[in-house]
Amino acid sequence: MSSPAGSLSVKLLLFATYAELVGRDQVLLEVPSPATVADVVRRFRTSWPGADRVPDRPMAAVNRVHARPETPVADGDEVALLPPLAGG
Amino acid sequence: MSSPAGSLSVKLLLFATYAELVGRDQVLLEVPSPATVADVVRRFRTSWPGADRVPDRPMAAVNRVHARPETPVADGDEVALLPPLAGG
Amino acid sequence: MVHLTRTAINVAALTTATAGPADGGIATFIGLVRDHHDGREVLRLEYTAFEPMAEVEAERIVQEAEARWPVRIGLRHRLGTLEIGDIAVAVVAVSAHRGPAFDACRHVIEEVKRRVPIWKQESYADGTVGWVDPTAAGRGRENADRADPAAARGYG
Amino acid sequence: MVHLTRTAINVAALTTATAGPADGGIATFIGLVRDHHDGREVLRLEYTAFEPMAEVEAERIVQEAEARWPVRIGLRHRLGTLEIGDIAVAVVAVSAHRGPAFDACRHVIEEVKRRVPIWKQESYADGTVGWVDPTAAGRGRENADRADPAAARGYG
Repeated sequence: MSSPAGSLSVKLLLFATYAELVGRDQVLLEVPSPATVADVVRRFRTSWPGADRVPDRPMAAVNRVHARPETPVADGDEVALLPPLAGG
Repeated sequence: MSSPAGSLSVKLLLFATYAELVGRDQVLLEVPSPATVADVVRRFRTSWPGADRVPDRPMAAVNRVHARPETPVADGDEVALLPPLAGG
Repeated sequence: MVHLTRTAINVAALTTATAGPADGGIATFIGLVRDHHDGREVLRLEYTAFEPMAEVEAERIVQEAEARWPVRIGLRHRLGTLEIGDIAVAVVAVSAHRGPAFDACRHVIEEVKRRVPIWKQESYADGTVGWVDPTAAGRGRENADRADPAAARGYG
Repeated sequence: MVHLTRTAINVAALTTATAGPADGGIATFIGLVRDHHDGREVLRLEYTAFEPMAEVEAERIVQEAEARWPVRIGLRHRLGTLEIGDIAVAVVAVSAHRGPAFDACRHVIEEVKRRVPIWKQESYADGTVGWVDPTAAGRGRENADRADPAAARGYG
């Protein structure tokens, strides 16, 4: 995946309530580099209709590992926003 | 069950190792009244061959309820001496 | 006999008989016959009990747990000859939530071991047999609170 | 899929596959679909997951428990549509002794709830549906430590 100089591209995965809020289960986002999970969330919440109803600090995973808002994101990463878990 | 004046009669039940030590699973004992579990045990340990190898403070039950050495015993009671429990 | 049985324990049937549609959590403990004990190879074992007292004491334990937690308890202990891998005891605790189910299940098996008059004779690979004493030296930690059930229950 | 399944969970088979002749204690937790939730009548529910991550996270939890306690763990979580009384999740912890079996079993189910990305949509008797949020107001006590799995594992 190639991105414009100074930016990086991530695939954002959405589940359950978050997917319903924006009517889709994944979006591609470009964010200025360097970026963290918090930067990706901020970009998402301000650029997609309905996404402002996603919390500003949602549970998240980067490349299928639990992450925190300050976790760095690299070009091509898969970022998942996880609504409150309800397994078990 | 009738006993001589000033004494009481109890049925002593023996299990597992304790039954093996004396070669039987029950004995009838007469002890002076009033008496406790400790009195019954003392009488048993000094009056039956092999019974001195039963501990002097074994786990015990009176009428199928766990008891302590100082628990009183009445005429006709069933006193059980319980080797270390190994259920479960 | 209710809580004691001379036939194989069916945990699935015990669970079904204990749980209902309002129950969200089932905690179960199953005790199996192990192939070793204190370093010796065990071939089989024999459980005996002071049966009338064991049955009553088991029911007391069940009722105490059901009074203390919002649970229903299923309890079975096997008597007679058991082979390696056989189920010796099963405790099922069902509840709306997992916390009380776990707490009650663990409490019940600890109390069964501490209070129900059952004894175990093991047959070893060398041809000898032996009565198991969980309070004997070297086994004190796991079974320390087996001691003095009368004191713990306030008898005397 | 190993720890996730779209077919009925067979606890007996999971137990048999996990236990061996050296094991004396099996602690099991079974989560069932309840007929009520926060006072509403539930007819059925649907579990969905971020499947590749859920599978990996479940395996991490199993391996962590097996490293921390002398146990072997069996874990299954169901996905798809479940009816009342169906088994949603099963954790089996087998060990030579009961203490580690209980401790590991309880730890694993808590970690599954806290870390494995699975979501639950309930269908109610009034015809509505709703996503379950265990962290919502009024449900904080039982699920307080679902919060922030990344922090607890030291990510970041």
